[in-house]
Amino acid sequence: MDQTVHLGPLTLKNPIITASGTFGYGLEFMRYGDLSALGGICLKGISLAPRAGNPMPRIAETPCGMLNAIGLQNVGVEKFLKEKLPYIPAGATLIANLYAQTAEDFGELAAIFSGQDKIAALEVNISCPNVREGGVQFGQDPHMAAQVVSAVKKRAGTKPVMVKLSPNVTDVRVIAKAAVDAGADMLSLINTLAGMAVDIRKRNSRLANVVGGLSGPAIKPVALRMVHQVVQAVNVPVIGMGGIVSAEDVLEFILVGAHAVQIGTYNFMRPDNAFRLVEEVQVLAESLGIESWDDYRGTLKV
Amino acid sequence: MDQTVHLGPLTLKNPIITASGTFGYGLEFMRYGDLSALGGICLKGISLAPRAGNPMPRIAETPCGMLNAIGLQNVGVEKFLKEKLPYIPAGATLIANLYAQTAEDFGELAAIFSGQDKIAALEVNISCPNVREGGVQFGQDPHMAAQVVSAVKKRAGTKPVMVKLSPNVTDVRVIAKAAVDAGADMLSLINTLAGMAVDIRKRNSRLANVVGGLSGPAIKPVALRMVHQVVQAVNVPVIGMGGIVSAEDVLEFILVGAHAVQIGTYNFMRPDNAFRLVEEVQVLAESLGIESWDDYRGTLKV
Amino acid sequence: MIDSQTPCRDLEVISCQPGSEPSLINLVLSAPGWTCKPGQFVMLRPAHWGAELIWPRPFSVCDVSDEGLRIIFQTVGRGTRKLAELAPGQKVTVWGPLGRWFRIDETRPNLILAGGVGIAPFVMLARREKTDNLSMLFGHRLDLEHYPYAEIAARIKSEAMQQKAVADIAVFETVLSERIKALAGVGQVLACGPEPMLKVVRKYCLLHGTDGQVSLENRMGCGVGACLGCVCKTVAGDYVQSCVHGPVFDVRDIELGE
Amino acid sequence: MIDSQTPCRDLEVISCQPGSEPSLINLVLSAPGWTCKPGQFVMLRPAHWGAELIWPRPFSVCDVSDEGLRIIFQTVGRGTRKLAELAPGQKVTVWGPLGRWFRIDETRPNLILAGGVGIAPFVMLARREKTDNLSMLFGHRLDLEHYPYAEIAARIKSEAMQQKAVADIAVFETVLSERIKALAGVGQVLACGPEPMLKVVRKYCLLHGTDGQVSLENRMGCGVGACLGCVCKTVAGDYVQSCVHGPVFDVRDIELGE
Ligand SMILES: Cc1cc2nc3c(=O)[nH]c(=O)nc-3n(C[C@H](O)[C@H](O)[C@H](O)COP(=O)(O)OP(=O)(O)OC[C@H]3O[C@@H](n4cnc5c(N)ncnc54)[C@H](O)[C@@H]3O)c2cc1C
Ligand SMILES: Cc1cc2nc3c(=O)[nH]c(=O)nc-3n(C[C@H](O)[C@H](O)[C@H](O)COP(=O)(O)OP(=O)(O)OC[C@H]3O[C@@H](n4cnc5c(N)ncnc54)[C@H](O)[C@@H]3O)c2cc1C
Ligand SMILES: Cc1cc2nc3c(=O)[nH]c(=O)nc-3n(C[C@H](O)[C@H](O)[C@H](O)COP(=O)(O)O)c2cc1C
Ligand SMILES: Cc1cc2nc3c(=O)[nH]c(=O)nc-3n(C[C@H](O)[C@H](O)[C@H](O)COP(=O)(O)O)c2cc1C
Ligand code: FES
Ligand code: FES
Repeated sequence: MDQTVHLGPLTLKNPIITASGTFGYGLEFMRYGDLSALGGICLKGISLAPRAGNPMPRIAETPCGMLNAIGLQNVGVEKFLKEKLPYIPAGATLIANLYAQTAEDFGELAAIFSGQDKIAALEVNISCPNVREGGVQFGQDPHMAAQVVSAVKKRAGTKPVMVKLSPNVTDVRVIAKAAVDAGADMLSLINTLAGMAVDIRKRNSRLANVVGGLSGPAIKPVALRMVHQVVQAVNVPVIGMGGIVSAEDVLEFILVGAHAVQIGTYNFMRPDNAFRLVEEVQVLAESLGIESWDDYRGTLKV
Repeated sequence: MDQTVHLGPLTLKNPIITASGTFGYGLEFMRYGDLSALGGICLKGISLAPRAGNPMPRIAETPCGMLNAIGLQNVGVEKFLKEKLPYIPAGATLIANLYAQTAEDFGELAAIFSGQDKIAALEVNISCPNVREGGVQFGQDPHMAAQVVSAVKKRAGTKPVMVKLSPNVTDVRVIAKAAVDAGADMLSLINTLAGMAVDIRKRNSRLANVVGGLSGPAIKPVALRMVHQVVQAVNVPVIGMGGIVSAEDVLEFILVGAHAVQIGTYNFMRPDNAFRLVEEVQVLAESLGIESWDDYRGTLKV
Repeated sequence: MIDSQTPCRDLEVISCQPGSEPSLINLVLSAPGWTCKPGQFVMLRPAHWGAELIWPRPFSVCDVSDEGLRIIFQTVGRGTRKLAELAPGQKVTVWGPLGRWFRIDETRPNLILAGGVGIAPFVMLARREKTDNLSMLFGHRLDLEHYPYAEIAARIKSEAMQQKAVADIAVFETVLSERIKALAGVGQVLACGPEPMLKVVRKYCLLHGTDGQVSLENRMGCGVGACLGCVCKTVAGDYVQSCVHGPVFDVRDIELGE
Repeated sequence: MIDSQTPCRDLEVISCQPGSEPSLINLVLSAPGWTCKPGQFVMLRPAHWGAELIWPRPFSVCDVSDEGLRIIFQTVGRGTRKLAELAPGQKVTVWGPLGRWFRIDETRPNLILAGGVGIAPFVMLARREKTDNLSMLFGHRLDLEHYPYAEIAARIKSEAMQQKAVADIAVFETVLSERIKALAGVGQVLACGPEPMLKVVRKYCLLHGTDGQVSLENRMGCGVGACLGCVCKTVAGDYVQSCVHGPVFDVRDIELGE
């Protein structure tokens, strides 16, 4: 089976994309597999200026999941372009993940990346629960979401723009539609669910930031439901994620209508998991007699 | 340590309440423990007329959790009063869980229960994700939530009213405040997170209702975060729930500020779990040197 | 109908052995201190299972005595695969006996219709019932020696038919239909096996007017009537918990979907 | 500084044995086909762990050779308690060797400061280094025979101090301070142990101006630099991944909270 997928203006070798914040700048995983064998790589969230991130502790393990409150630590766009991007081998399909605190800064970042040949698409993170400004505020309000998306689209040149949605909302379709109306070429979801973990003996939070983002298999049912809802509500390709840890999980998201998926926490469980998944999905799809993703996608009987 | 807790007008022997829909009418568990040893029992959701519930399949197992779409199957209030209530042994603290599709019907139910001596309090379920009308619609809109709460309060007589909140909202504090302003004596949260599970081979949902409610340890981080937020936002007692499966978990909710907790899915894992928990919490609290819940509650350092 | 012997107990694994066919496991737990009727079941959850798999799993009591509680199960999914790894000495939480049982009518012929691992509850039945009015027709996929067939055949008149291919299933269905027809008005059938087989049994019982009881294997969350996840639709249109009102039902009382 | 030998391997458990003190486990896995430097670590996750515990767990390489990969660990929580149940033949996914190592300076005295199970990485060091310029001070809570102390003491000058009560810890701190002071300008210390001990070591190194390296045990999500969950604050105010830039750091480069 040919695993190629067409996401509007973006074509991927296969539907397996590594999720932002879980695969570093790709470089960290070069020893564990061939980056160009992946459908794509969403890079760690990048802001205009470098960000130190939140104080420690930043991660906590929870039942079938984890909380993180990294706070978008990153080297800043300038250093990224100088010290990271050149070392990522050609052949990998790179998606820049943008974070800013104002619509203007989002636009500025888009403009910078629009000129980068090595970047195949932009993912706009309006859904990070771990930063005080920007982040999920944009993702919880359709007007603010639309503003950010417009600002990015205006300056993204020919780069396809993917908007990453937050699950921490009453109706994800409302934000999805606002993003699409504002020009999003595709949507990705879900980002993490806001959560907490505490220590009953020390009487403090297990995260210095108190609140963090929940990811991993625990959230898969919520993710599947939201992807299902969004696919019905919009006419652009949807990239599903949240708790994927097997080839079955990948097919579940495609079954409800996703064009591609992102793999997050699973990369931590074993660093070559994303590479293995490309092959496992191939085997599973063939064993089910699937001849192309177009035939299988969205065929859930409801 | 004396585990007594005062929830405004309601006093419980201990903070362990079994959650609605997971402990039947109490009767199902009489062989597994002494119902009067529990802090309280929230009965299965009851409506004016009997409800058949949703078609099968209604439940699916997910990583560290489960989905249910029971659809509030129940015998109706009349049959409940005649055929169930008289058989529940005196000494058990019973909380009726009310479900209706209009504010008026909620009021009607409240009026019926207000005259029942065996019922200690009312829990208003405005957060069920598995029914087409009423249910979570009320719980996602502050105005509708307030309407329901007012209608119930008007006719509840002297019965304390607990309002059960949905986690499927952008900001749970908004609904919490609306419920309290409308007269809620206390709040309970969280109900289940809307989720899905699908079968990649049969290409259908694992639930006939397609969408169901996610419960169990998977959701505990989300539940803790929301309880923490609501406790800061309102001045009435808060009853926390979501994924509790150990004495540690109980203390986590009390640490973030809950007065009491509810035990749901854990009752399925072993039918005497709620009874065992009362004792385990006693041992754990004493081992931590906690002298009363008032000393420990809400002492999280942030 | 409610049995009072159901507190939870932590029983010890005495043995847990795959047969020559590794997907069929014989599990023996220490004696639970109760007895039960054929068709009743237990809920079973290893004491130190984490929470990744939430629910206990239901299994028919294959036999129970002072020597222990015996279960025969097939590995079909995540839970049974983990159960198959149990080692002697490990603790398993068990509650039961639960549910309603097969009711024998000693005055008339009782024909057991067992399919695959659905043979389990009849081991106890064959050991206990002295009546000549009891016989069994067993449909099976794996070779006969993998099932406790010989134990039953040593005590009651038994017959086995193997289904290796789809065509064999059609043949089995024909035989089922004939046997059920032959008992119309004169006897009853007691069936336990995969759902498609139970549907066939119910269909012919209703068609020929034969009395029949079927044991359902609905997915269960709690086993005690609380979760309402295991319900079966009655002909009256109600949903009743199969863990309490079943798992054994009269074919006339229930619907079996399609 | 990046080592190229780190693909994931599924190694087989050769033995997994609690000592006479059940909380200390000796784990030997089949030879990984690589070697490493003392202070480097591996990430370890049993191949058939479910997802209830998400992360792999980091452990110092105690020793590695053709005979296998040896780990010594303490059961402190859910993960290590499950690891302690590993049985011979089971598969464990291992990636490594990871991180930076202890750098010995053969021209000057090198004093190892090991606390409890923090002794692990020094087994390999003592076996490999031929220098007389190496000695060890070992602080421990359990009796000495539970740790691989004798193996090390057979090769390098070693000394042990037991801390059973809080008062003993104060005494140990005083000794640490004296030894660190004595090495100021003339040697260095290499420390691995519980965080409070490392803070003390760092404090006296900075106070007396002694060179020192400490191995941090920050909670890790991935071990490869991707999750940014294990970061350590540098004196420059940056957060750097301790799995890549550590776990062994120069005391002068980092802050340790407080
Ligand atoms: C009263 C009663 C008596 C029984 N007696 C016996 C007996 O004596 N012997 C016996 O062998 N069995 C018996 N069963 C059946 C037995 O309980 C089931 O086979 C068992 O519970 C399956 O558990 P599992 O975890 O292995 O399978 P699961 O993983 O729960 O799934 C079983 C099947 O459903 C599918 N499935 C459903 N949901 C999911 C999901 N979310 N993810 C993945 N797969 C899913 C799987 O594909 C698999 O084929 C009995 C059942 C009942 C109700
Ligand atoms: C580079 C490096 C090398 C190491 N080398 C060794 C070694 O050689 N030998 C060795 O024994 N150890 C070593 N460690 C430490 C070892 O990795 C940890 O002890 C281990 O990961 C603990 O796992 P656990 O699952 O047992 O504990 P966890 O359950 O993860 O928790 C450990 C402690 O944290 C608390 N905790 C934190 N979060 C939670 C939560 N959400 N729920 C409950 N409790 C929580 C627990 O109370 C417990 O005391 C090393 C660590 C590093 C980073
Ligand atoms: C440690 C960590 C860091 C993350 N950082 C980012 C980020 O920088 N930008 C972003 O859009 N999402 C970030 N995410 C969210 C993931 O990309 C993904 O949406 C989420 O983890 C759900 O997928 P999963 O369950 O497969 O992990 C991060 C997640 C984790 C666990
Ligand atoms: C099978 C099932 C049925 C439920 N029925 C009800 C109900 O009738 N009314 C209600 O308010 N909540 C109902 N709930 C929600 C629980 O009371 C509880 O809010 C939720 O399960 C979260 O807690 P837990 O994680 O401890 O299970 C139900 C939950 C389950 C699992
Ligand atoms: S299994 Fe829960 S009601 Fe039957
Ligand atoms: S453990 Fe993930 S970055 Fe170090």
